[in-house]
Amino acid sequence: MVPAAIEPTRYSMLYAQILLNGLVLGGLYACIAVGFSLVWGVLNVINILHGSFVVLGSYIAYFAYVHLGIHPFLSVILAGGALFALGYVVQAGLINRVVGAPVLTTLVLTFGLDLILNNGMIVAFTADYRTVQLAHPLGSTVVGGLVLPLDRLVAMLLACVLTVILYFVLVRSSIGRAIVAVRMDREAAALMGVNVKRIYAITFGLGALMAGAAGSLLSLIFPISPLNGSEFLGIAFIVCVLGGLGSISGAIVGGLALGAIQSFGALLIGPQHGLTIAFVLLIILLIFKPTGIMGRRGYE
Amino acid sequence: MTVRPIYVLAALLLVAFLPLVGDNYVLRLGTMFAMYAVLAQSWNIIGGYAGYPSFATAAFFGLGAYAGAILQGNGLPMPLAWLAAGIVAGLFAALMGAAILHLKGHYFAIASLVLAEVLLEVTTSWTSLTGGGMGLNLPVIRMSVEAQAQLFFWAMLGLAVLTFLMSWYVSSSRIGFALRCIRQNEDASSMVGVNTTFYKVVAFVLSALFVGSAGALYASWVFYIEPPDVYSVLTSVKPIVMVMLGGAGTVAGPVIGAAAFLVMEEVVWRNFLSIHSAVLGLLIVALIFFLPNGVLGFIRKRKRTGADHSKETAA
Amino acid sequence: QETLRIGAPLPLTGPLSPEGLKQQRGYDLWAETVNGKGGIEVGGKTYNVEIVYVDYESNTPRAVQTAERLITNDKVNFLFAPFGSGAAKAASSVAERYQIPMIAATASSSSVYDQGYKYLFGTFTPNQTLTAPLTNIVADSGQGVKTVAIYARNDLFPLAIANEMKASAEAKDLEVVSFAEYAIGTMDHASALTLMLQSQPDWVFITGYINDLILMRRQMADLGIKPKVLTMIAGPAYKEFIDATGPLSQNVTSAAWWHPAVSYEGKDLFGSTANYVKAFEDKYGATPDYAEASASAAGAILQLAIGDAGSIDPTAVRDALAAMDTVTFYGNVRFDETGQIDSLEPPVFQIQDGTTKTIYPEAVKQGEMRYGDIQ
Amino acid sequence: MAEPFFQIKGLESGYGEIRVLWGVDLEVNRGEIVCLIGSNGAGKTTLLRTVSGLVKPAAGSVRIEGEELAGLECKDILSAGVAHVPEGRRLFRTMSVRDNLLMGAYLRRRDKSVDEDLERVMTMFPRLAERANQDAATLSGGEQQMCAIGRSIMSRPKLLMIDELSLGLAPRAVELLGESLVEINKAGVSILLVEQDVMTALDLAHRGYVLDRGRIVMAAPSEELREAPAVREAYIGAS
Amino acid sequence: MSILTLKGVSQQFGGLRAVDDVDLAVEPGEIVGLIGPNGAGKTTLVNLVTGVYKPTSGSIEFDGQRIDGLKPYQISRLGVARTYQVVQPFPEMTVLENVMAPATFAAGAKSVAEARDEAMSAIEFLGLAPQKDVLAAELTLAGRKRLELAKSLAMKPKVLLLDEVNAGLNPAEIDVALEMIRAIAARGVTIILIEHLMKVVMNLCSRIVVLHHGAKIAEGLPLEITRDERVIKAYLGNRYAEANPGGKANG
Ligand SMILES: Nc1ncnc2c1ncn2[C@@H]1O[C@H](COP(=O)(O)OP(=O)(O)OP(=O)(O)O)[C@@H](O)[C@H]1O
Ligand SMILES: Nc1ncnc2c1ncn2[C@@H]1O[C@H](COP(=O)(O)OP(=O)(O)OP(=O)(O)O)[C@@H](O)[C@H]1O
Ligand SMILES: [Mg+2]
Ligand SMILES: [Mg+2]
Repeated sequence: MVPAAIEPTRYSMLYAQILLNGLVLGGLYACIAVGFSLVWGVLNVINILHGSFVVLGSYIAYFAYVHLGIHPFLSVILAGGALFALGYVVQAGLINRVVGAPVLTTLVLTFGLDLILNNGMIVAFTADYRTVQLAHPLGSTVVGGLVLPLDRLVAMLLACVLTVILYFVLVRSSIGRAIVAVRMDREAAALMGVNVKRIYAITFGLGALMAGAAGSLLSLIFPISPLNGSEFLGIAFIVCVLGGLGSISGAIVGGLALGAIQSFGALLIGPQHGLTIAFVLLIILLIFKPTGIMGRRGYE
Repeated sequence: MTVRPIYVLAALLLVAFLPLVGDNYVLRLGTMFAMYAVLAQSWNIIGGYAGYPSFATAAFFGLGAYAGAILQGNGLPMPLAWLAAGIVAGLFAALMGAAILHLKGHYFAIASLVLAEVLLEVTTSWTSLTGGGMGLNLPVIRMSVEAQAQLFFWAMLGLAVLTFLMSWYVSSSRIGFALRCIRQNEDASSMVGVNTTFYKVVAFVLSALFVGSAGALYASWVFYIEPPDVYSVLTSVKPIVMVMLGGAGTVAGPVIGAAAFLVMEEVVWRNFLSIHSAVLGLLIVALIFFLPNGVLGFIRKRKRTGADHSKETAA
Repeated sequence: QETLRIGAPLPLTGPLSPEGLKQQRGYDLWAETVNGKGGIEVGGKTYNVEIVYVDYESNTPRAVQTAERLITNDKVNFLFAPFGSGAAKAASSVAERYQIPMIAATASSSSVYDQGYKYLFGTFTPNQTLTAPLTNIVADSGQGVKTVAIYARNDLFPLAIANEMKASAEAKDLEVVSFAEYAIGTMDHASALTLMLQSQPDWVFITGYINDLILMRRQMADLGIKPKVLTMIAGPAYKEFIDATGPLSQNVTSAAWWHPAVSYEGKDLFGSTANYVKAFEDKYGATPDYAEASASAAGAILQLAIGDAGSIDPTAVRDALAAMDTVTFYGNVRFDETGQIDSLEPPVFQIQDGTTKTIYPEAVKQGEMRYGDIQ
Repeated sequence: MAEPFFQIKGLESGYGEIRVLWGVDLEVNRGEIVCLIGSNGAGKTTLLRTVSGLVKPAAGSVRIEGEELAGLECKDILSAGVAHVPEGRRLFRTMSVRDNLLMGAYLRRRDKSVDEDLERVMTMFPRLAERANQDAATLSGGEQQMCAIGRSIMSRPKLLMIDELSLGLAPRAVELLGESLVEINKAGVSILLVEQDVMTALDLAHRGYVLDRGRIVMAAPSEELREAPAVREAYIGAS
Repeated sequence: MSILTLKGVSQQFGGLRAVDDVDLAVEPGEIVGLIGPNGAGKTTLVNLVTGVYKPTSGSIEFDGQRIDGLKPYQISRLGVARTYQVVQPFPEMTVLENVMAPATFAAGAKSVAEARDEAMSAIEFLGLAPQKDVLAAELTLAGRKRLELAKSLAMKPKVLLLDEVNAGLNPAEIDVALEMIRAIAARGVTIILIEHLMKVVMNLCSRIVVLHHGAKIAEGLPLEITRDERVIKAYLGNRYAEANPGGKANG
């Protein structure tokens, strides 16, 4: 696919640009996936709602920008907070009732909830694509021959920052320790005085928060529509497995890897095969290292 | 009490008289029901008996649909094309199963989900064989509208009955026993002499064969297939919902679940134009809360679980 | 007073739902206008129009199933086809079997119509009518446009258009320096665009759905891709595209089967194009695009055919459609022997300073084609 | 007469329809080590689980220093001063030993006193100090039991309930743990011990109860129980 | 000739050598005790023999045939059975069904009826008959341990590896269990017994092997072992040694 006309010196430039494209995309992927991974790892719930949560975050950012003029970078707080509340309520009110059930039960439940939420969004916002049209976009700049799309780049950096913050919350805070404890042994955690149901709700809320934050960052980049929910969900799935389930570093590595794979796949085999390559690599990875790149055994 | 498989079989056979009472639309629903029953029962083998949360149904279905369509396009008679499609799907399952069935739980779920995605991409890209994104038209059948509707109805129903017999046989054979052991504790199973890999692959293949044929039948039935439709992730998810509705790991459950799901889907779809998927979602959520073990689980609840369990499934 | 029932399977949910909703708006406007004027009078009876909508969830086989249900269960008199060429083609077999006339408002592929069916009619001309006029303009412009890069969504309609574009370009001795497809659901085009940039095309021609095109337009700007001509098909005909891309929409060219700027004096219930546009704006507060207009036109054409036939008998109406040669707000209406319209001249247009200007055909031309100045 | 430090009265409990405990009465005085013995399935574990709130009682009362605990949530029971070392240790496998211990202090505000207690536990179990940063899963069985006990001490309990102290532990490990328990007890923590190895249990405890099919059938000082023929026959066996 | 022979068997987990160059020969009909501190590698050794892990190095022979590298189900069909330290029943099956599984798959019963008979005889032998229709999940720990034993018996093993089957039993219950194990041995089954309860080990075993940090540190008659300084230091502790100065076999 690489045009023969390119002289050799430009190859390295091209590859660097492709790599950069991939990493920028990958950072956003990581942010989409990290909340999904957290919920999956801790609650053992495959949250089908996650994609719609991301979309809802985008809508919040969109309306905040259109009506209040709040820049989507700032709406991260707004969307994150709103989604945290929604996630908390959904978990505390609904999912907690069946949280000990086999994974298929909770999967079917969140599938049902997603039908409701997604349909609700279509009714409320229509399926038409909307976009945040910034009054003052950052545009792009060229550094050393590389084109840097600034809005994307900043969004990606923010996504990484958020992810890192989440990591430290989990590792350093006592709530974070409680989340990890509940993941390993909910009964033992209860004996330590942990209110397991509340921790579940908080965890689900955090997952939704990350989805909402990702959504508001993505509102700058992708056209917004409820129909995107399933795409985001698919990405979250792949990233999680690539990186390893329930681990935050895994989500980052998985996201970046997926971005790069897709980017180079498009270059080497053609754009329509970017996803295929990612999928095939995923299967191969699963066969040889079922726990993902960063995964540890016994984590599920 | 438990729903005896023989009653379900009788009910299935009774459905065969549908053409006497219904118009083409009813027949179409009947065909849909039979197709759902095939999918749900097949999933139940790997998902219900063996406890492997498979999302590969769409892969088998789509593969069968395309195999059947391409073979028919090349002049193979319709029934042979259906048979061949089942075999193709079965072979695919055997190959893939050997590779991914060592994965546990979620990881298996993902790998099986990815199978459909990969096939979707391959089918879309391989334009010369499959027509790619343009879809594929099947040869037109020279037959009256009514005759066609009946033909496809009976063929699909026959397939559902075959699937039922297969599932029934499995439940009372060594295979079923081995699969239940695997579901409950795979390590311990291999320690009591169960060749787990073998039985899992058998289960995976069994869950593919009939779905492949159903895919081919479906293709002949609707004349036109396209990749996003036959590889739709919903094709993988719906059978799971049906089985959960009816009762996982039982012989009768999937059939009951398929019927219940079809009725729900149809009623909701007819009565709620733009919010039908939300209403369906509500129903599903309600079912999870009020019938967590499916219809059969509900029926069975009064009796002591253990005794019934052994009666229906003891090897 | 009786009711005339017309079945309309639409993708109201799922990926095609934006398109489905557009069509619904078009049909609704027609039905309301008819009923507002007292209904359709024919054979001494007056019929109110009722459109029976069913959602087929963007799932083609479900569309087929739905069509059958509408005929056998809801007893509709006529059908509007589901969205797009694929679904229309699939559903056409049902209409044919039951001998119910079906009008397709959004199916352009010739392959839909060349099945030898008698009951299918379509309001879109074949795909090459969209690409050929633009290619002629560009190639003959003397602006030194020599090379074309084509990038298409791997999906029925976009791919068909892309192939037509390739043919049109080669016919005018333009060199197609790259031809790439992208998968449905692709969320990033940076690599593909980076690659496209390597061949330095004068003309970039992209086909896809509106969300793809918006995303790509932005990424092109990010990556600094500035061809002399940028054509995008399907998106820019919608107002949403201009809203979403803002200044980036400058000088993007496109073509569609209809445009509000055309002007016809029709014999249908809307009368002139201007009337139609006004009626639409009054009802929805927005300018109609080609998909919406085509849906309304399908209704108007059906109404004319019923009038010509003097009955609502399906066969009589079919014959009236086959024999039709008239003018509507939508344009001249005449169907060829396959049932596809062959009397339309799809306009070519360009977005200039935030508004669309038709540049072809001469009769409705609003401005000159501009080259360069792509941000 | 003053109410005892910890008192269970008429406790009934079970799982769903199945009743396991039938009106259990039991007391622990301040500073005492009390052991509970009984054959398999007698309901010892169920008793501890009911006290700590993992299982909801059907009837009866559980009081510590007069405060009613029956029916409260785990966390409230823990804050009232009752800690439970469950059967099978149940450590947080991939957390470090230090984090496991800190989990024990989850309900306490993180201040200097927590660090002091951490220090104290590490001094009591020097092996844990050596392995403070290692994942709990990599500890040997005895060390895991130490970690589990240390973890519950971190909540500063008034009463420590331990289920199956010696299960699966090497003799030497049991010996070390026994010494630690006595030390903990001397520091002012009352202990309720469930133990299958009756001789070990009676060696450690001041008093003992015998639970049989969900009912207390005997209560006496350790020396008496050791000599009681019924106990010898049913729980100590031929030696 | 030995029925089970381990030569230089090692197992490495990352940086940890869980089993370190162990040699062991077990004669037919023997009851061999395997003891050692927690984490010494005893369970890992069982996992190596039964095919759960493939040894990093060394060879394992059963009945004159190399079995290292075979799959667990293959080894079990040859006649090597084990119980799990952490019991592993099929929770949603009844006791009878649980025991029918090995009778069907490992012992290769020809029919359901035959498997049922085999299973019942193992169940009756262990006194589980009253609970035969109870779900395994509803058994107490001791019940599950006994079920574990019944399952391994139904495999008609030549060699039986018992990993702490008596843990959690009180001394009186242990006496009953001792009789049971003796009766199994009397049927000609070779037994390797892992246990921390000295009462069991001293009473049953004709020979004891001591593991420490994965390596064999002592091997011999029970009496010799209890006097071995290294064993006392690593495993038994002083209290045991003092309470049983002559290494007398009780607790
Ligand atoms: N989760 C449960 N569901 C139903 N019954 C249970 C459950 N857990 C225990 N039981 C039953 O409760 C009874 C008492 O069990 P418990 O575990 O309290 O006994 P125990 O005295 O601790 O025995 P062990 O010495 O074996 O630990 C037993 O008959 C057991 O079968
Ligand atoms: N799969 C594994 N991966 C990594 N380390 C392991 C694994 N299995 C066991 N180990 C380690 O190997 C060592 C030996 O474990 P093993 O279970 O064999 O001990 P054991 O002698 O049976 O102890 P116990 O008496 O407590 O049962 C331990 O340190 C353990 O943590
Ligand atoms: Mg207990
Ligand atoms: Mg062990």
